[in-house]
Amino acid sequence: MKKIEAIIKPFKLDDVKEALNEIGIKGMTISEVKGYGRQKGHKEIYRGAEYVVDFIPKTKIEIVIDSESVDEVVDAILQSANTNKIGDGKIFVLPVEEVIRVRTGEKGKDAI
Amino acid sequence: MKKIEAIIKPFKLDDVKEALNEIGIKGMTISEVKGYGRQKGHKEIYRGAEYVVDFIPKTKIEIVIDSESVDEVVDAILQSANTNKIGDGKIFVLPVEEVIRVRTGEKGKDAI
Amino acid sequence: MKKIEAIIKPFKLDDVKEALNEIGIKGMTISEVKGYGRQKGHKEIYRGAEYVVDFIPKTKIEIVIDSESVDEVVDAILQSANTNKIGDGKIFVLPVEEVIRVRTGEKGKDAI
Amino acid sequence: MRKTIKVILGGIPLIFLPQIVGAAESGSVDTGTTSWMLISTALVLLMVPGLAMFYGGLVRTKNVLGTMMHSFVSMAIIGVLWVVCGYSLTFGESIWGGLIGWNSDYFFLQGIDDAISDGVPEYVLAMFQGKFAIITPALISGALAERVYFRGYSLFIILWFLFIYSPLCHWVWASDGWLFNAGAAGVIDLAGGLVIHVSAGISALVVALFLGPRRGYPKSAMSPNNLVMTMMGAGLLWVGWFGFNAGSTVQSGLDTARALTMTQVSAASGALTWLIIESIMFRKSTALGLVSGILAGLVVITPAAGVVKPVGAITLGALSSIACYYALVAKGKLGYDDSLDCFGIHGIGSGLGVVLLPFFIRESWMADASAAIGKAWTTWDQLLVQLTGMGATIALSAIVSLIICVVVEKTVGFRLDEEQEVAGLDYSLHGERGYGMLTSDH
Amino acid sequence: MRKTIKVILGGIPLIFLPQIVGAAESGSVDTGTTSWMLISTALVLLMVPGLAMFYGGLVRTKNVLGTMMHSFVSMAIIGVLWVVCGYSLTFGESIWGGLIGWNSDYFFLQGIDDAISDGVPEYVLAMFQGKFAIITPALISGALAERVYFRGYSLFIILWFLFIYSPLCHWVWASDGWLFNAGAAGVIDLAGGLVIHVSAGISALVVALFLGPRRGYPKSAMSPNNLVMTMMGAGLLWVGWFGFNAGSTVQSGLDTARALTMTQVSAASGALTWLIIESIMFRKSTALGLVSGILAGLVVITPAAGVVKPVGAITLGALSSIACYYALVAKGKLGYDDSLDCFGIHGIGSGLGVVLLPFFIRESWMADASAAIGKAWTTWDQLLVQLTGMGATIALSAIVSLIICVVVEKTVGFRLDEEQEVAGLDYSLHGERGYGMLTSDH
Amino acid sequence: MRKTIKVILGGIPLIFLPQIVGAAESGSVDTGTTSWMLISTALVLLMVPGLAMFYGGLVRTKNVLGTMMHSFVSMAIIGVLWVVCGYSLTFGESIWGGLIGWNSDYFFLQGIDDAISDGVPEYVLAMFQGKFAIITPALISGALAERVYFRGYSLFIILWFLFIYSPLCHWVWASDGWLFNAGAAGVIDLAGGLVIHVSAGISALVVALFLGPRRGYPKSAMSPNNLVMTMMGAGLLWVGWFGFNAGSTVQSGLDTARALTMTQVSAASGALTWLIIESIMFRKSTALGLVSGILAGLVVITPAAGVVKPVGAITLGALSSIACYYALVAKGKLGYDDSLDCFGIHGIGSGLGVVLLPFFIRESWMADASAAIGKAWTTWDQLLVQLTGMGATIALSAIVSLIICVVVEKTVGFRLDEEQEVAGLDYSLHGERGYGMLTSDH
Ligand SMILES: Nc1ncnc2c1ncn2[C@@H]1O[C@H](COP(=O)(O)OP(=O)(O)O)[C@@H](O)[C@H]1O
Ligand SMILES: Nc1ncnc2c1ncn2[C@@H]1O[C@H](COP(=O)(O)OP(=O)(O)O)[C@@H](O)[C@H]1O
Ligand SMILES: Nc1ncnc2c1ncn2[C@@H]1O[C@H](COP(=O)(O)OP(=O)(O)O)[C@@H](O)[C@H]1O
Repeated sequence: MKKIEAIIKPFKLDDVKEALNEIGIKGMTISEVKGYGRQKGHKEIYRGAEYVVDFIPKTKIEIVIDSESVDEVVDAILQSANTNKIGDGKIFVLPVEEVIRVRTGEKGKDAI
Repeated sequence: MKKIEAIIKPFKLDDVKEALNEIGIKGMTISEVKGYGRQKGHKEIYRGAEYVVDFIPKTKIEIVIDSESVDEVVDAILQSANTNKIGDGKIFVLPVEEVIRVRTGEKGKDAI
Repeated sequence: MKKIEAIIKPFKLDDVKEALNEIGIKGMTISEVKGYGRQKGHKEIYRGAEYVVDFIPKTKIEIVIDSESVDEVVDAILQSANTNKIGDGKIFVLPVEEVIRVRTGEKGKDAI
Repeated sequence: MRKTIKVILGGIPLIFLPQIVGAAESGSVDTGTTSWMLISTALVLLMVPGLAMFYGGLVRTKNVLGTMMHSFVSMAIIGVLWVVCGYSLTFGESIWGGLIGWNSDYFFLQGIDDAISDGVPEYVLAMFQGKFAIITPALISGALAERVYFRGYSLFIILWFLFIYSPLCHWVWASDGWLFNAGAAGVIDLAGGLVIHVSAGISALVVALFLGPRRGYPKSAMSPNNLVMTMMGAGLLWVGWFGFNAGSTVQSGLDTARALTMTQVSAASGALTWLIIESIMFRKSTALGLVSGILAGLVVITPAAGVVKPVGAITLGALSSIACYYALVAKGKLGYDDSLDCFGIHGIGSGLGVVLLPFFIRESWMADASAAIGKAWTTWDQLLVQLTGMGATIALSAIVSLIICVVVEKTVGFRLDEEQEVAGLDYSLHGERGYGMLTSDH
Repeated sequence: MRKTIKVILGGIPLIFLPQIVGAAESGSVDTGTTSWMLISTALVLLMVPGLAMFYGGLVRTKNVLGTMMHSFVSMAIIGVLWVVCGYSLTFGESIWGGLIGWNSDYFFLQGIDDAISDGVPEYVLAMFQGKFAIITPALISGALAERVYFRGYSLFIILWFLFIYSPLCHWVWASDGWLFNAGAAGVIDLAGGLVIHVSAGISALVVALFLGPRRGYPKSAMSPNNLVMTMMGAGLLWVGWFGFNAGSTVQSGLDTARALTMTQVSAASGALTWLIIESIMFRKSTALGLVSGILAGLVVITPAAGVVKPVGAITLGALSSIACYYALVAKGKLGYDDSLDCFGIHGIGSGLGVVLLPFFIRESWMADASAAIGKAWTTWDQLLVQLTGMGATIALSAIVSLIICVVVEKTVGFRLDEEQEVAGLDYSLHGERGYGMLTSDH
Repeated sequence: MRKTIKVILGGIPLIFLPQIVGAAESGSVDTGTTSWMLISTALVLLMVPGLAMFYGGLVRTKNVLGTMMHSFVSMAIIGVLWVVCGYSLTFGESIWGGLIGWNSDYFFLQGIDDAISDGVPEYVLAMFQGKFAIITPALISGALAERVYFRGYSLFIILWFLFIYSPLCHWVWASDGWLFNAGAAGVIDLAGGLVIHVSAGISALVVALFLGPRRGYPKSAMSPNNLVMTMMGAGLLWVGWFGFNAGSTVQSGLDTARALTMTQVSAASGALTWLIIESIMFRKSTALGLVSGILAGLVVITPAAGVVKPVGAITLGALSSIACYYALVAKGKLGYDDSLDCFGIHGIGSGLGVVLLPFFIRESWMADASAAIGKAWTTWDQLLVQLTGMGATIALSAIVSLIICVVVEKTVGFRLDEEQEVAGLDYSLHGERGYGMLTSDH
């Protein structure tokens, strides 16, 4: 099994969620993060001074899936999260050794 | 070494923490996340309209442990986080290659 | 490729960011977490009673890098985040199987 | 100087002033009435942050400051404009066939430095009225929330103030205004059912239609960022409304007491009714529903607080909540995006009050009206006057708002471009964030 | 009409009214006094959002709106009920052997449309008193926070208002109330030490014991979600309390000035004392401690502000903070869950004021009392009167509250079921969230 | 007793009091004026939470409560001290060659229980003045934000109140104060341009230099944790300022109306000007800029509101925003850390008002001054008086503040140690957190 971690622009979340739904992904976990990268940080103004805030709000999506579905999921995210502007984010694929559903104790595929 | 990521219902955190303490787990990191899954989202009301909020508040617990302790930890979480209702959450086990303690630079088991 | 997860004291973030910049790390994602460990929790006072809050605010930094850079990055964090006090945090190294840049679809090293 | 006071008494010109002890002859000050008018001015000012909080809590986090700015900036812009020419345009003598007023003494308030009008320094009356002029454009900001340029909004409220508020206020509240003199005793509009809420509500609808919906509306849920603040704001609005309505009697006497009482009663009744509706519809009642009901009760009584009695106030409050509730439900179906329901609450609720108040008028008022005109003055007669006022208000607001929208869009720009809308007003237009909690401790 | 004014003057019936210039004969308005009573009414209204913020900040995030609703809904429910029958039940003539009042003129406030009572339109007095009736049940919500049905709470406050507040208010403040006429010059309770704070405090204790603790209490820390808002709320409460106490003199004169001064002084002294206690106990002093001290100072002076002098007010404020502090510590040991300490602060602090005030009374008051009764009236005599009032208040509140709790539980349900309590009031009962910050920008 | 009233009229001693109807002879109460002074007292109290919110929103999350405490604790400490000896030190008769005042009647306010001064109970005047004494030290907390011990701060404000505020207030506002009697009609300082804002501003600068910058300043961005709250606070400050300035006329009449009008106008003008500056500099204008402009407008008019006319008020408001804006920019370059800009806004803005007001004085005031002195009194003469006041204020504030800083540092400690500063005031000094949102639902 694999875990997909996608860092995307917050306002794209709805689109990504829908794209994932369409390919049958029914579970995911999201969190609010701040990103630092090529995308230039915000310029904020504070009483006559302008300063750069390096960290930009991003949304992180975590999805654990069957190894075979990885490409499909990655494609769905790529298409739905893309705005063609710097800062669109990254997708990371990590190995997962086991998945357990708390309610039933089911393991592996069945637990997803 | 392994990393256990458990997504649980927020109000179960205290119980899980205690269960983990009992089996000797002394370190963990938690964060606030939102989950999407089988559990139906909240219905919220806004001026005469009802709409569904898909993402439900969850707590994510991350624990890095020795490979041998995995089962014990998973069991402790399973028992303490279970309410027998949909949405109780998942446990993911991921491989970890190295652990370092910032203060001392210790590595591996000693660093946990 | 590897993913470095560092749990540090929040006020050290600026130093760590700078140290990483110096060794050429240009991308990272941070989030706000709460930690539980050896460091004793805060004592808070509430109307005549004192109670301990177990979970202490920490900042989590996630950096995905090329496998070769791991040691360099870990060292940079170790040096910049260290205050020599309990609670300075941990660094975890996890394997990453793939990285994709959303904007371009680039994969692997190029995507970082 | 008498003019001013008559002017402002708008809704209640026939009530027994002699009853008041110590009401001073022109030229000397009644400290008690002055005290109440001073504090009423402060109370209406309190409504500006109150409104900023109310609206600010309802938008998404990325727009919270920008939305609050819409209320606050009116204090800056209209606050200055009022002194420069506003008081003159509204309360000056009729010019251009009564279309608007002008009095060069009022230009920069130069000529009223020593003026005392029925016991109250005219400065106070001018400032009290100025607060009304400040808050009215800010109400409209509910309709255009989360999607306009700050410069566009600023230009909009300037034009709106000059070309809608000023004439309308002159018609309804100036002693030589045509609506002030319509029928036996003028159109009844104590504290601005027409001048403030209907005009803002109608303009809101026009603006919402002109701008089109926020991107993503209604598909994505646009959850309030801080309902807690919305509730705080509602609390301040209720408190401020006492100054708004009871201050509009320009007394500290029986009429004032009546206006305050009806305001309180209608607000409570509106709140209770909304809760009941919701608990029937959803088996739950909401905090936003409660405060919406408070508002519905407050706007409906605004024109009427000087002339109805408690039973009337309770009834009006309840009817207003019902009407506003269904207006909001209808909005959902019609699909236009009056984002924070300025039309649905201020327009509908206060419009209802303007039209229904003839049916609840205190008998003594009708008797005085009949006496004044020398023949029986009926509810239906007054209804006709009210409907005339309503028609004029709607026509003026709708037509001129549309023109203003076009002008703003073509000059400085009104509707925000997509990228900035997505990033949010706070960052895009103001270079700030409302809450810096997440990383502020680093 | 004189009745009403005498009624409300409750705590200070002997003070030199003639001193006031311009106090009008019955039938004409004193604009100055009316102005102050109008604004006092607005100030007491401000306490409702103030209380909502104070309490709302102390609960957990998931209950913030539900807790604020507990204060706001009282504005809706009691706000209407007061007009329907509340004013009559409290300030009508004694019926049923003085158990309660009734005056059909007061039903829907129908008969007071023109009434002027000692220079103030009676509507204002009725509204001022109505605010007290609104805020009192809301105080109790501190004891039942985070664990009751909204419908249960609503029914509770209706019954509580009808069967506890109304009789008690009649006894203490109606001119024919038995406690108003006890002893030489009645029980001293300027602004509701008994009627408001002790009654709410005792009922709070009963309710807390009846409901049992919140799940997890006291094991889990139930940290305040927003102490910042609690501080804001405390600020508004302090401001509003000036209307509460100084307005209760129904004057704009010397007594008013005294009441305002003692209120200010006692609050400052209470705050300072609490800080000192904490810095001795913990070597730290807290924001919540500071505002708790403000409250302790305010509640203790509420019955007493009309009769004590500054040194007395400072002393009372300090003693109240000490007493309340230890009451809260004791709660921790006894283990009942008066969640936001309505009993520990309102009950204890204000009860202390009721009982201790005889020792700090202004000499002139005692002299007048002696003159009125025709023999020396001592501190101990007055203490007895105060204790009588206290006993009656405690007995009524405790017994009837218990009955009401049982009735509410058996009918619509009072204590929330476990699942809903765990999910929080905001989601379970209101379908809302207080703060939508986390994902609101998506 | 006349003294007090003359005293407080400070800025406007020559204005036609007789104009007011019903102003009572000494010994009887004018209910209208009393009403306004009561409510003004409440309004100035409202500024304390307003300031706490304004400042509290600007610091980092970890210091939000500690910063709010700085305002609130002044209510506790100075609130008590004022009653004990403050009123006596300021408004007692000159002792020690006029350095300060003393009147043993004022000790614990013992001797004023029945006093009525020109129609207003002296208690009210004492409380009104007490609020000024409370808020002034709190202003300085903007300069030392996020880096002092709470005990150090507490000692600081005690000493500051005793050794700077008290003498200065006596000089400027006591009827036998030397600045009150300087020139033809005294230094003009209606509501505390010198006594409050310049003194606080200069002391702020000294304290900021003494303490040194916060760790990390200016390298790290220290973003406001809650600009939304800062805006709310600004709203409350504006409202409260009406009591501050218009209450300082100790009337409810023409001067009051003038003061209120100029306050409103200057604030609006300041806000508008700041927005314009920012939109020129950054092509954006900010919420913080808007509220900073409001403050700039308010502080500049504070000394002047009694003597200028609307055009003057607009001009002063605009000039103040320009001056303050550049003062803040200069701070950035000079590198001292007056964290929340107490000097840059209160010191600069209000200092400007003190110095520029002679150029905008109402002609009638100058005529009266000339009449009083028996020869022509010119703008330049008054300017000299104003500059004298300014010099005295700066000298006293600067020198004594420095001494106090040293004393505090050497005794209880002033500057926080590094570890505690890093952890934040809220946890380190108060054992609390402002917002518990993140994990509060567990
Ligand atoms: N090496 C990295 N490790 C972890 N997160 C990263 C890394 N590089 C970028 N990110 C995340 O991806 C986001 C987008 O990256 P950025 O470089 O700004 O744009 P792009 O991906 O379009 O080149 C960043 O804000 C950050 O959250
Ligand atoms: N495939 C997944 N990847 C990541 N997180 C998931 C996944 N499926 C579920 N989750 C997380 O687990 C939570 C519970 O899942 P849900 O399907 O609602 O209930 P259950 O686990 O009881 O079947 C979700 O809210 C989400 O946070
Ligand atoms: N086993 C673990 N798994 C995950 N996170 C941990 C673990 N142990 C510690 N942490 C994180 O590291 C932080 C610091 O750990 P702590 O034991 O307090 O200090 P130190 O690392 O200096 O010994 C904790 O607050 C927690 O966030």
